[in-house]
Amino acid sequence: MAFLEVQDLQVYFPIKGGIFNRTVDHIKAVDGVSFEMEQGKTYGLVGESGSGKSTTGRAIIGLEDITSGKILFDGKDITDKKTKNKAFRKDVQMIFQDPYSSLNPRKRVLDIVAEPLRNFEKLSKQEERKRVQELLDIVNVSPDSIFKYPHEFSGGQRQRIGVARAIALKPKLIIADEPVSALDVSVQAQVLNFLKEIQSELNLTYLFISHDLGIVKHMCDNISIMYKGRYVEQGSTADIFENPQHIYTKRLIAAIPDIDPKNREKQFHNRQKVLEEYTQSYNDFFDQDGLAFQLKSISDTHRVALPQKG
Amino acid sequence: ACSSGSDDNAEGDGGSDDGTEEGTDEGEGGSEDGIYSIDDFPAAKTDAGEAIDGGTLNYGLVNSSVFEGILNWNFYQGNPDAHVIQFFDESLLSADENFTYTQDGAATFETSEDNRTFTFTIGDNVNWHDGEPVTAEDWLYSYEIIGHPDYTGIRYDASFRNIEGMDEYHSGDADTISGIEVIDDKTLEISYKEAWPSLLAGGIWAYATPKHIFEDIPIAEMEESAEVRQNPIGMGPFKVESVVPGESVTYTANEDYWKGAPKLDGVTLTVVSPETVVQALESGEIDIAGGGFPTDQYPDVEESLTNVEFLGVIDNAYTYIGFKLGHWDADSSEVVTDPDAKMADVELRRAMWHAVDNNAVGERFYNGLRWNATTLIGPAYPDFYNDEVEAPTYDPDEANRILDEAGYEDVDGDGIRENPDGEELVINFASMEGGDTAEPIANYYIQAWEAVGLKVELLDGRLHEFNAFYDRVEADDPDIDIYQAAWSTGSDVDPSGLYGKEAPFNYSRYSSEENDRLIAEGNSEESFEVEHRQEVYKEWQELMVQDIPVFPTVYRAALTPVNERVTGYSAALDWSEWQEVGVTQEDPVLPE
Amino acid sequence: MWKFIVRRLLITIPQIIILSIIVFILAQMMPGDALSGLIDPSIDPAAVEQQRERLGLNNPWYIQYVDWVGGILQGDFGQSFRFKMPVTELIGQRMVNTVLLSVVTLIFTYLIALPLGLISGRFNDTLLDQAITGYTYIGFATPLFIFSLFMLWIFGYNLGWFPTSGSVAPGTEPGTIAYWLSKVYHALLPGISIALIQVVSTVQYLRSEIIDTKQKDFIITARAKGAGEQRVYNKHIFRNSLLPIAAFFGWEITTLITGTVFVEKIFSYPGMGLLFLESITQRDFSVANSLVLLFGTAQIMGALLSDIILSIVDPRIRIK
Amino acid sequence: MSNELLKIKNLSTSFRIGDEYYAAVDDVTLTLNKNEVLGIVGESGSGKSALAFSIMRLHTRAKIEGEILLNNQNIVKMSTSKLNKIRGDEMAMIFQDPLTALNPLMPIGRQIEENLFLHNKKLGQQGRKKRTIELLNLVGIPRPERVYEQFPHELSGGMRQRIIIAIAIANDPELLIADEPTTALDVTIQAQILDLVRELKEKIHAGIILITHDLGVVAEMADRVAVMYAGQIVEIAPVDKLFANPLHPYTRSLLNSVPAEGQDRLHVIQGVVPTLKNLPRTGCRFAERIPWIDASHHEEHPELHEVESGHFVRCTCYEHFYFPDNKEEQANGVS
Amino acid sequence: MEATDVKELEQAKTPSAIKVLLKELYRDKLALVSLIFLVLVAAFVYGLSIFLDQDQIVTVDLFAINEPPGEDFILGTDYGGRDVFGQLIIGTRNSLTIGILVTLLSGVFGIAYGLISGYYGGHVDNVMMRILDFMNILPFLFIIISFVVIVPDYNTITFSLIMSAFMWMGIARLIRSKALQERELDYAQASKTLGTSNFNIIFKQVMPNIVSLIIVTMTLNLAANIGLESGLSFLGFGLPESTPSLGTLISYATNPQTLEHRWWIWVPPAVLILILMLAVRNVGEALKRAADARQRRG
Ligand SMILES: Nc1ncnc2c1ncn2[C@@H]1O[C@H](COP(=O)(O)OP(=O)(O)OP(=O)(O)O)[C@@H](O)[C@H]1O
Ligand SMILES: Nc1ncnc2c1ncn2[C@@H]1O[C@H](COP(=O)(O)OP(=O)(O)OP(=O)(O)O)[C@@H](O)[C@H]1O
Ligand SMILES: [Mg+2]
Ligand SMILES: [Mg+2]
Repeated sequence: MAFLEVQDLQVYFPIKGGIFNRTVDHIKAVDGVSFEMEQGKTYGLVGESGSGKSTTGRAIIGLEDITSGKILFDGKDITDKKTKNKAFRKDVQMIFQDPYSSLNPRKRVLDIVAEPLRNFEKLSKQEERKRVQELLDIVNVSPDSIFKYPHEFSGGQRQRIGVARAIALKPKLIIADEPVSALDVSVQAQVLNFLKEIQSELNLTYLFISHDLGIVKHMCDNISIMYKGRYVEQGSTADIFENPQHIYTKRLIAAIPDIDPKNREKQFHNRQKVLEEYTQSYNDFFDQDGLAFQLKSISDTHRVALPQKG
Repeated sequence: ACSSGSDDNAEGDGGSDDGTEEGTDEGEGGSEDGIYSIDDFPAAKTDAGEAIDGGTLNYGLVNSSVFEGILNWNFYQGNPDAHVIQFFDESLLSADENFTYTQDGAATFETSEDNRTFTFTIGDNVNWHDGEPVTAEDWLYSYEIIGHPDYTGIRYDASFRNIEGMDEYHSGDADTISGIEVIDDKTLEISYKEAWPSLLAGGIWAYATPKHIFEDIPIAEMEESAEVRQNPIGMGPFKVESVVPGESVTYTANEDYWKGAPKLDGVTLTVVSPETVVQALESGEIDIAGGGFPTDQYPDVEESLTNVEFLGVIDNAYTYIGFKLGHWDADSSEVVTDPDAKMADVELRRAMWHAVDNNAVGERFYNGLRWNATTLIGPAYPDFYNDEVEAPTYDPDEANRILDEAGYEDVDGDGIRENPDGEELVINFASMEGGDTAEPIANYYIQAWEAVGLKVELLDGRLHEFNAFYDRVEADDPDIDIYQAAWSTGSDVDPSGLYGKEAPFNYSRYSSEENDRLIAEGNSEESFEVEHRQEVYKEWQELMVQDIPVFPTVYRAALTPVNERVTGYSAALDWSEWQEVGVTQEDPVLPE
Repeated sequence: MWKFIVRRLLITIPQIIILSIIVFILAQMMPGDALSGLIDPSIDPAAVEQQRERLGLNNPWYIQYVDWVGGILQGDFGQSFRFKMPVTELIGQRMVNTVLLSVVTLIFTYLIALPLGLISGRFNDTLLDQAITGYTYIGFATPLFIFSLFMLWIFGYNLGWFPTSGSVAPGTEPGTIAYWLSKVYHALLPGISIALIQVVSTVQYLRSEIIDTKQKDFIITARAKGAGEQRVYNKHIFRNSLLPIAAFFGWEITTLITGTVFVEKIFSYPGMGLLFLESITQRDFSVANSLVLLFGTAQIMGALLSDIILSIVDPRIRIK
Repeated sequence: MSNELLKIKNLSTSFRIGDEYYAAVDDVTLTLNKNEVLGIVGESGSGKSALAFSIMRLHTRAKIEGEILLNNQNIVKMSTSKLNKIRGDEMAMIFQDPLTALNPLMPIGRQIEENLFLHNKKLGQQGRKKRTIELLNLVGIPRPERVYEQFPHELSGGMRQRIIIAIAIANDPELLIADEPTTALDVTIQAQILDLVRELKEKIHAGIILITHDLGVVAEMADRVAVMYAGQIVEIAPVDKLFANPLHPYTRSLLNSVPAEGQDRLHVIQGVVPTLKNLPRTGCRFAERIPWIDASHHEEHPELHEVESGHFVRCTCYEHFYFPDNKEEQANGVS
Repeated sequence: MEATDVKELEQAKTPSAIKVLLKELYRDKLALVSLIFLVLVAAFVYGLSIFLDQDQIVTVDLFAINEPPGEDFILGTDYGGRDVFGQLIIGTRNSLTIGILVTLLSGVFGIAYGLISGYYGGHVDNVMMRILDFMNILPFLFIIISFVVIVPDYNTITFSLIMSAFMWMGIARLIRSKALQERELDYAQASKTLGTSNFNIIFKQVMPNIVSLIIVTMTLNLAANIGLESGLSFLGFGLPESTPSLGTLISYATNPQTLEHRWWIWVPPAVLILILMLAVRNVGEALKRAADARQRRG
């Protein structure tokens, strides 16, 4: 049984209009997404801005209302907001993109990290402080800093404090929504290393959302490519990078700048080629509305939204 | 009840558009020279010199708000409107200083033997502004309007109901009023059911309505018509030239006026607020400040306004303290006096009268322009005023003595007297907002009563807004034991409208057989004999000082500042000789 | 756009209905009625009672309300109890004055606000700016009524430059040029008084808006194009800062309504504010109710106007 | 000298904090040739934008010392009117944030035309419009006539960035400064924009300064690369030499923190970039972040040393630098 | 443990909004002077009014009417022979009390309203905003005037309540728009995923972040409310004379003779109210600058 199972998830946002400001249309932020996750693995979710990555993650954790579809966690249906009970809240946590806004600037580190503890466990002041210090120790932030405020930390440190908060309740699944894209390259490395470390220690599962394919490749076991609310391709990291099937995936990969200046020309031509292919076969890969088709398995691990004809 | 019609509309004191109550301050408080007396003021201004030919007079109507603009005697409600109308329309009958009709008016009258039928003859030279003669039909028409079921005004009262056939006309059962007969173009005969002396004191509706103008307007719509509001005509000394609604009116002389052409070319009437009237006088913007100059401003401006002469008359009004002695029975429409009322003990009331120093109030708050009052028919009615009445005077010792004697003693030693049964006595006092002095005066009285050991508390701890005050006083709110108010008494001395058993305005709810008798007697046939009437009312005044359902506190002076260039003007309440008013120079006199 | 306006107008309807009910109930709760002021021994209480009956003042409030609303639906706001004339006509007379006063005030407000705001925003933290800011501080702190009293005294009485009361010189023929000139002349001093006090919020708003805009990235873009200082200000900063001010216009109406009450009272200027005060004290409820309704509607319309103006001048706000 | 477009000598740009000035750009010397792309990389706060703004003289309240010679005219000392003639004409800038760099209340067409109007008075209204449409075509905007009338908010981020580029190249500038032109954009759009810049370079032969913190972008675009740290240039070299043989510890650390094939742990630079106020002003500014390197290896007054032709590096510490935990791996930093 | 507890307390204060604002105030000399002035006035007025007997001050003295300032009466007397200085003290106290009370009442309600509306958003917000819109279109001056006539028992408390009922909308709207922004910030979202209750998020997480905004707005509102009180009193819809306020004292100046000849009655309160409002505003503006500066902090 899958650890987390998402079935045909749809999240629509209403567009208001008309004389009575009724809902006249919907933004289909997530439009029929299904996937499964196993414990202890990292799942990458890649796509261009606005493709619905964050919405997917937020829908799972319950920050967004689900229009239709089903989410099963440990076999239990947690689709509805009300069914997201305490146990679930403990088991699923989130890391946010912006280390500056995700920590309440008016709270001390102690209060920030202890927030989940206070919600779920009745601890004495001393116990609580001890736990927080342990957590800070795990994320390599000096346990002395519990009385400091977020603005006294660097971006990387803050992001790690955010992680400490997320792991305080020993969750099973962490949804990381672009956890490093606001950070400088050197600091990124710090956080990424660290996420990997605690994953093995705590047997965590990540849903790792990013638009940086380089990082996703570095981090993930499995990658899904999203486009306009739908999955266009899904597979192991090797599947995606070595054997991309969907034209959009190909284009995405071609767009990554190569760090070696010697490949410059090759890379440029490759990109032109892919772009040409993309324009040519666009109509084969997308329907009239420019949306991807249903995913089809082409191997055990690899599924692609190929046209109906195959 | 009394009827009205001259420019002295009588209204509850402190009414919201009443300027006379506002503010009193003075510079050199306490010094003797800060005190004035009504006797120092002339009533008329005649000595300014020779009037020039023509000229325009600027009449300032002192009022804190606009005039409503219902410019017709039959319909007007507010006092300011009456001021506007007086220039262009007037009563067919004139009155003397006691408000009794004389034979010098535009119409003369004869009375039948039984005093129930009056025959009026309108002078031949009395014409409307448009040249049409004023006819008996026109006079009758006024009655037909006021008596009509569709009539929208408030003039229909007992003096109308007293006319033969008026009830039938009013209920719509008759098309004409049987008691009023047009004898010929200029002669009108009115028959009354009962003969009342009041009829002769302003009790007859003596205003004609130009029928040829109003004939085609349904009575229900007259009030709104342009003929009332925009271009009214009358038979007075001036014609209306233009009206700026609420703000100003310009008049031109009516050369055809029956008393002769006015000396002035015209008059401009503007509303000036009491706050700015002094400046308007000083700058010559207005020549006369009529309608209630705020007397409390006088001490401050007396010296600086050298271009102005102040005329003064005794106002037909008094302020009083009322004691709640019963309640109004709506079913029988009469007063029911309650012998167990908190204030039922007349000794208590008398002591309270002794306890207050009204002369001091008049001197300190009004610089002597208000003064101690003694009776309920004031000096404004020289024929009826009983100056011999022995009213209680300021004498705290006497007050204490009376209270001690009557058993109001301080049993528990807290300095406050208990009632004869030894129970706590707290008297609730209601007073109205109105001008700056209202609150200190109310407080003064409370303090004065406290000085003789009576605990008086201001109702709700505050003054009450005009409407709220009368709402509660009228409803005999049990929370009110005593109250301070004022009456303006109109043209007739008959006190029945205010103190009669059937008078809703009898707010103290006092009644007694003696009172009923005297009031009835005062307006009976015998009282057509003036001496008799005087006797009766003098007796009544004595009764009031004995029974003290209310006690008057102060009488008041009405001041009218007039520019030095004005001549022929009088502030007397019965005066209406506008055609005689002139100016001695083209431009107003300015202060040196 | 039209849909938006229609929708806003539709929302307005229930608001006005509730407002009218509240206003009506408030009026009913006040002690006394239009006729209770007639405490006059020369008037027969029976006649007053009769009139009260005729005016329907004795009916329960909901019947009065229904009558009143029924009338309004037919464009009839009833009769003024006090003036004995149709409320529409009465308010019509006063409205001319208040509208004139408002127009004068608005003109002066903008005449003063724009230069001051622009100067103080552009040269912020200079001596000139500090002077202007100082003025706005004092303006904020000065209650309008104190200031108006002061203005009346100086310019009306002591210097005699302006009329001290009323809305028009007596005897001027309505409709003539002299008449309108006189009306404007009468509105001038009260108008300027309100403007001088009210202007400060606009000045401050404009100032901070300009200082804000000055730091925007697109200003740097403009500079990078080689646009000179003058051009940057005229084409980019002022233009962009003035837009919100344009939208202010509608809101200005709200503050104006409040401002005119004080000023009309002090200058004895017969406008709607003064009429309201008197109607309340004299319990002329048909007038008072209609006025509150009118002011409420004006306020709604002002807000709507602001939104519409904003959507016209600001391409980012598209009203659907 | 022929080929030299821009020469910056000992440039220092200081900001006032409290009562004192602190140099955000500290004694920078650089040259840029015609038709050359100079990449500038460095961590956030290292002074890249401050440098770019100094060249355009767009700072309103900064103290600028040194010389900036554009075609031998010193921008630092130039009169404002002269400066306004040059800005937008000889030199132009592409800004980082396409969302805020356009006037929200002005139609696109007018914003581009403004630049034409300011520097090309002869053109006339018709001419300007024609040229604007041409420019829109050039930067790859579909249906330019329509966009001409539109307002910024109606366009996507990528489109807006193209508009900003169109404004910048309107008068065929000789110097084009692009301050992180793609940071706010998606990868695919970034690729498009970069390709566009490359194309434009061919067409208008401008010298380009490309500021970025993405090493991949530099690798793809630049001819030469300058690495900035704490207001100074710590290494400058032709692009292939820099990537093949990075010398300065900071450059090496930076390259090592980017995920690459077969790397399980990424390199982490200790500590944080100091704030402007707390910048070390003496000695090697990177020293505090590589504490395991003996202090004696740093120069007292670090200079740029030319290691091979065109390859300069600051401070001698590079000779002794190694990565602490995986010393043996240091050789294959990037290879 | 003792030691750390002390430390904890110290630490707790470090960047608290109030401290930062105070620090900023300290830098702005004008605002500092204003604040000291306000504190002194408040202390003086509240302190002295303990010793002053209100009943005695409003006692009418027939023989001391309109006395100019002199030995007996520092600021003379009014037309009731009442000590103006005493009235000024009590009037200032009453005006301040009303101002503060209205600010607090309307502030607390407005803040709660705005926070709830903004935080929940959606339908809740929609309904709450419609109500607020409706309150906004009420011509409040007119309604207040009507109210004041109706309410029989009319004192500082009821008057403040009536005023507050119409003064909370501005702050509610402001706080709401701020709350709408705050709730989208990751820290609020994070709290949700951590299982924190909405109530706690609103009042323990979001609210502390808008404290400086709240303080600033309340301060500026205080100035406006003091002004409004005196305006209403001036129109004759304020407190009764037995509860003097600055507005009632100034309204004596509507009597032209008082205006011209008896400056001691109305000039001191007029000047005092001007300075008070100026001072409150100075403080408010300084706080506003401080709050802005904080927001700029990266
Ligand atoms: N609360 C909302 N209301 C309306 N539309 C929304 C809302 N949240 C997201 N959307 C829309 O849903 C779509 C998907 O948004 P989402 O944030 O999931 O994209 P994303 O892939 O995470 O993009 P990014 O990389 O920019 O974070 C977008 O078109 C966005 O505009
Ligand atoms: N106007 C200014 N006033 C004061 N300090 C400033 C100003 N502009 C920049 N700084 C400071 O100067 C230093 C360099 O800033 P700069 O913007 O040049 O960095 P950057 O390298 O462009 O960083 P990023 O990658 O974040 O854009 C930073 O410490 C910054 O805080
Ligand atoms: Mg996202
Ligand atoms: Mg930068």
